[in-house]
Amino acid sequence: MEGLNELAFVLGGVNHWITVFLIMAGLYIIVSRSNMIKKLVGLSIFQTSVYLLYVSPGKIIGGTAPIISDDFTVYSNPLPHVLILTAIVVGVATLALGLALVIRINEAYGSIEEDDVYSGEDWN
Amino acid sequence: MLDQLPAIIIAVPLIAAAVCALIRNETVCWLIALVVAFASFVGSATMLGQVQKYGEDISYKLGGWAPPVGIEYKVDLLAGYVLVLVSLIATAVLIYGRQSVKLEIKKNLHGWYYTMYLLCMCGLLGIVITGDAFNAFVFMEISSLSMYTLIALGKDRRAVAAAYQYLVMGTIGATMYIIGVGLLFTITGTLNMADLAMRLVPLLDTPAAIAGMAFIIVGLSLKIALFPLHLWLPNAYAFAPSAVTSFLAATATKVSIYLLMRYLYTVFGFGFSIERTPIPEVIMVLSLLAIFAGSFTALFQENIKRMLAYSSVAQIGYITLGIALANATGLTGSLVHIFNHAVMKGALFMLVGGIAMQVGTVRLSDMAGAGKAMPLTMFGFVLGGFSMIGVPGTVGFVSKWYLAMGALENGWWWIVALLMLSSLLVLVYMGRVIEVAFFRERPVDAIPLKEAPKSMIVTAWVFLLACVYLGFDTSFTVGVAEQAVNVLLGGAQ
Amino acid sequence: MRGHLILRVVSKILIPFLLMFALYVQFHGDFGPGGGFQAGVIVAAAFVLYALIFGLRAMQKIISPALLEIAVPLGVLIYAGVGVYTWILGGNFLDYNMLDSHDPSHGQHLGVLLVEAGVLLTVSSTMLLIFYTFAGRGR
Amino acid sequence: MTDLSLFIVAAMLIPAVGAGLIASSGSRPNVREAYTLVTAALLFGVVFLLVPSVLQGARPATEGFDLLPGLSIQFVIEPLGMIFAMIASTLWIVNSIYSIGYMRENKENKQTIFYTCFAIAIASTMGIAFAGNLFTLFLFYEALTLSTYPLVTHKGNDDAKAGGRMYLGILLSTSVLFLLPAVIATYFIAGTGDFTVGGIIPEGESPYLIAALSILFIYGIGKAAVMPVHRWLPAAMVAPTPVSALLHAVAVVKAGVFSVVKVIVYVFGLDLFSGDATSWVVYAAGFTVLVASIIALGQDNLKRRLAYSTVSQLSYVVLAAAMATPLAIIGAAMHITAHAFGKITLFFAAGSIYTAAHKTEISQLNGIGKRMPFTMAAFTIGALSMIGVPPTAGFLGKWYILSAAMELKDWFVLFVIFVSTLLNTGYFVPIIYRAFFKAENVPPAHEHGEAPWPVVLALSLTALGTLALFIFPEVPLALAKALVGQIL
Repeated sequence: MEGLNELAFVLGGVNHWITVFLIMAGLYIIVSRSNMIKKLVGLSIFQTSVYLLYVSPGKIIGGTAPIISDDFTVYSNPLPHVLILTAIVVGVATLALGLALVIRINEAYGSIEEDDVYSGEDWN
Repeated sequence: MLDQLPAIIIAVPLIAAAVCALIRNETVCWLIALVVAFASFVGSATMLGQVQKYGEDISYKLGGWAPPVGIEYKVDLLAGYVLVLVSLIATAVLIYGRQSVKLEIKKNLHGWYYTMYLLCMCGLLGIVITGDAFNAFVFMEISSLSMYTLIALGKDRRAVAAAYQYLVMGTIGATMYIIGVGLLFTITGTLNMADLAMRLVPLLDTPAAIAGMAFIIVGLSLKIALFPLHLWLPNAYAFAPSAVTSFLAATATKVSIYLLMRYLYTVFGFGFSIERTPIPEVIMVLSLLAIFAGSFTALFQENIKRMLAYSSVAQIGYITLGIALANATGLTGSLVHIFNHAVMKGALFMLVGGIAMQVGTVRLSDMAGAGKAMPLTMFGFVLGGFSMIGVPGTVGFVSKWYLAMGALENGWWWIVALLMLSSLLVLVYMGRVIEVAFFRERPVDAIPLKEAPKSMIVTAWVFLLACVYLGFDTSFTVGVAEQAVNVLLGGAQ
Repeated sequence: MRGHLILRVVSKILIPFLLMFALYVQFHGDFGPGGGFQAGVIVAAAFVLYALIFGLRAMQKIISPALLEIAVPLGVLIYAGVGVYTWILGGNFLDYNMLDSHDPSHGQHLGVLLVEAGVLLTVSSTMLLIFYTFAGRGR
Repeated sequence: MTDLSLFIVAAMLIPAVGAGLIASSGSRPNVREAYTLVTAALLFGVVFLLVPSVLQGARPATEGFDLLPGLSIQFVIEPLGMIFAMIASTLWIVNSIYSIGYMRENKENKQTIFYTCFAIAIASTMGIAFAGNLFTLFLFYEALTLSTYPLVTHKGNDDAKAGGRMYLGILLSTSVLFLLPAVIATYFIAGTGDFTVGGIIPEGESPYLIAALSILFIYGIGKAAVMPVHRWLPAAMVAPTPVSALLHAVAVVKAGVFSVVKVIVYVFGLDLFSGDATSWVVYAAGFTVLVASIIALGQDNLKRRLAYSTVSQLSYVVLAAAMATPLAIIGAAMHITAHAFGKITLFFAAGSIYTAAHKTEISQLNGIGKRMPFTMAAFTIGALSMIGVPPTAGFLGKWYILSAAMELKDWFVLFVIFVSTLLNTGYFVPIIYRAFFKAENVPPAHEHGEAPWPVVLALSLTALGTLALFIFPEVPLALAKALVGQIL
């Protein structure tokens, strides 16, 4: 029984495990990579974790889309989906802007490696 | 009309931004932006007046949906206070910045500049006015994304790199915040802040609530640029166009601090976040580090915009210190300093904008002899410096007085000593600029200088005079701040 | 891409269906998963596909960047216009109930329809504009 | 009462408005100097109109202006402030006359800024003199520091910059690091900062707190130049002579010792201050008196010698105030007055020598008394006043201080005064001797007689004032007695 409980803990929270994994993976990429595009990829992964975090508790197993009908009684919570739609848009906008900046950086510095850009410049 | 004000001050800038994007004529866009910003200011001031007069918060149901399901716009004293600040600065920077925008930003981008500016203002006002945790995130991203764009408009290539840096850090902050909100949402099922506060009461000790709180505070600290999460700030301030720097410095971090206060006092409640967690101690240490690290680094900057940016890091430390003092006096000091710092740092950055325009650079060594050629600018700098130091009769003194009194109430003498010591550091780094400007002769081969355009000087001086006026007549800042503190603490105790 | 006959034929067949599907997603948004965001992205995807196969220049002949720069704020204005209209009718901002004086739920339908149209316009043109911007660099 | 409070406001507004007018006069020297003299005369009139009622026991006050709850700006005239205002307003006139001669003759540049800042400094001085509470005092104390900074750096060369940096650095840092915390702490402990007869620090505070507070105050008021915060004074000697006179006699150092006396009398109260917790002040001040005199002995530069003499004389006042008996306080007040007249005479003489003969070192002064008899006669009177020889004003102050020390049987104070008098004699008399009785050793660069007439007029006036104060000390003495009469 003990083992089963642990299994249930691991499997029951699988969404959250994945969320945590995505957070850590995203942050790790942001911190460890010098390539600016890779950093943005990390940032996107980091943001993606949020989507999962929000959508997970909204889903009710057996529930349907929340359009009121006589045939169904159990509905999923629509709010998280709406929120995450917004968050995705924000994420896309951020990514687009980030990439645009990287292009400009590449044009100005001839490199998208952070080491080159930040160390080769007098910041004072 | 009056009861629609909360939506008006958000929707009108948004619509105006779209209109600006369609028109793209510099003069028209500037006029639109100016009218809209001023209207927002009038609207904010009216709402603050209403709240003060009737002692009742204004609540607005967006789309007619009642909270907690729908999004609620809520104006209480604190929100009204910050709204007035943001819209006031936005208006002033528009008047101030037109000339420097013309000079520093490519011609075909002027229309987009005002679009982004309005969007940014809309986002900042939105963060303050919304009573919904997720909506706050959306507005935060609206303001941040437009801010990154505005920074990247700087003519130096370093501006783009700085904007990128800010984008990465800012997005991490916002995402952290939203993760925290998500955790709270998971356990309470609501996003309305007032509702959240109520439903959290029995759940405060659960790991999810604590983790959520940690995420929110760290995320917001990134946005606030609380030491040591301030690394994005100096470059962003230093290389953005002058007008953007003035606006950014005076508003962006302040709004995030507002949101932090909302969470600490309204959502989690004084009784939990301040009294039962080590948050005040942590903030205290970080604030003191911010004050000293910021001031020390400012001492060694050649670029005055960067110097002022580091000084902002230090000043933010003062504001958060007030939170960490955890008593009414300290919190009052912190709220007063939000306003005061916005006014004085705004003025200083405006003056530096004028210097950048005339001298061509903002390097200290290029400013030799500027005192003689640009007396209004440099005397303004002296006055602003006094205020930063906290000379009595300026706003800087008022905030420091409250912070010192707050520290004494807790019996923390050493904080008072440290506060005074930090004032000395301010004296030294402001003194360097003043000495170079007034006592070093301008090299013969250097380009001759003249005073910055009138619109810039006048706006900056209006702010400087406000520094002095508000240093004597504190009924607005301290009056509203004290009432707001009562609301913040009263709601929790 | 001149030589890739199969790609060109297939995409020519696919694009109308993609646009159709976008419209389906757009209007089904009232009854199931869907709406302006998703539809907007699908529309943009169809155009991006066209640009990939036939070249950016051909695409820009059909929809010029200048047009998109107008379309983006226009979508926002449609959205916000609905809100302003509800103000004029005496309701709160974006209070769709006001849009139909007889039956509030009709008002909701109408409101969502209009707002989603604005969203479609803005999202699709923004996505396309981003694509143009990136694809047009370095030439 | 109302009209009197109007006078108080006028006393601050007149120099402030004068500063505006002077600034607007641009580069028209006659207009500028006319404004200066008229303003000074007006101020003199206003201040002296206030004297009779204060002597009769009135304490005119303005309405408090609340800056923050409990923290207000208010002006009240009490006897000590009255003395200070009288000194400053009288000497401003004389100093203006002197400045005109000095600045014109030496062709100093930026004279408009000079006169403007001077007027602002006087306005701040009036604010200090009439301050009704600690905060107001602090406010104008800082204003005085800041408005004199451009004066100290007037020459604009590297020396002036270095001197100015030292001046501003020490004065501002002591006031921010020590005085401001002391002010804040006083408000926090006492709940008020209003100057009240008998002090405001409540009974029964721990002696450690009192001691800490007294340290913060004594060293925080850097203008009183108690060692080791005296360094700004010699550093500020780079300024033109009228500025040195302002610093040493009219405003700055007087503001310092005035503040010390005021804090001791009205914040601590004499009872509290005569306790053990604050007895260290006597020793610190005594030490400063002796050490500064010894340093003065070794200086060859005339102005530097005078500067160290000032440091030592200031500590006389602090020493007297720290004894905290009524007699001692009278002595302190009288010494402030006497030193003001004596020291300004000495500085005027030094400036006069510089203007006429371009000499700055004492060793060059042999025989100069023959060429400049008025100047050196005035110098002699000033020096005698410093030593405390009758019939000069200096004697009065020393007399009261000595009597107070006798009364207390404080052997340390007696010793300090005795030795320092010897030292004073040691560093002043040789100058007089050289000037009158030695043959000229350094031939002057050009033939010269006396300095321009405004300079000579000014220094003769102050020298006469020094003598007159000895013969007619009624008004200041009455005020000084009123000051302690309240306490008794």
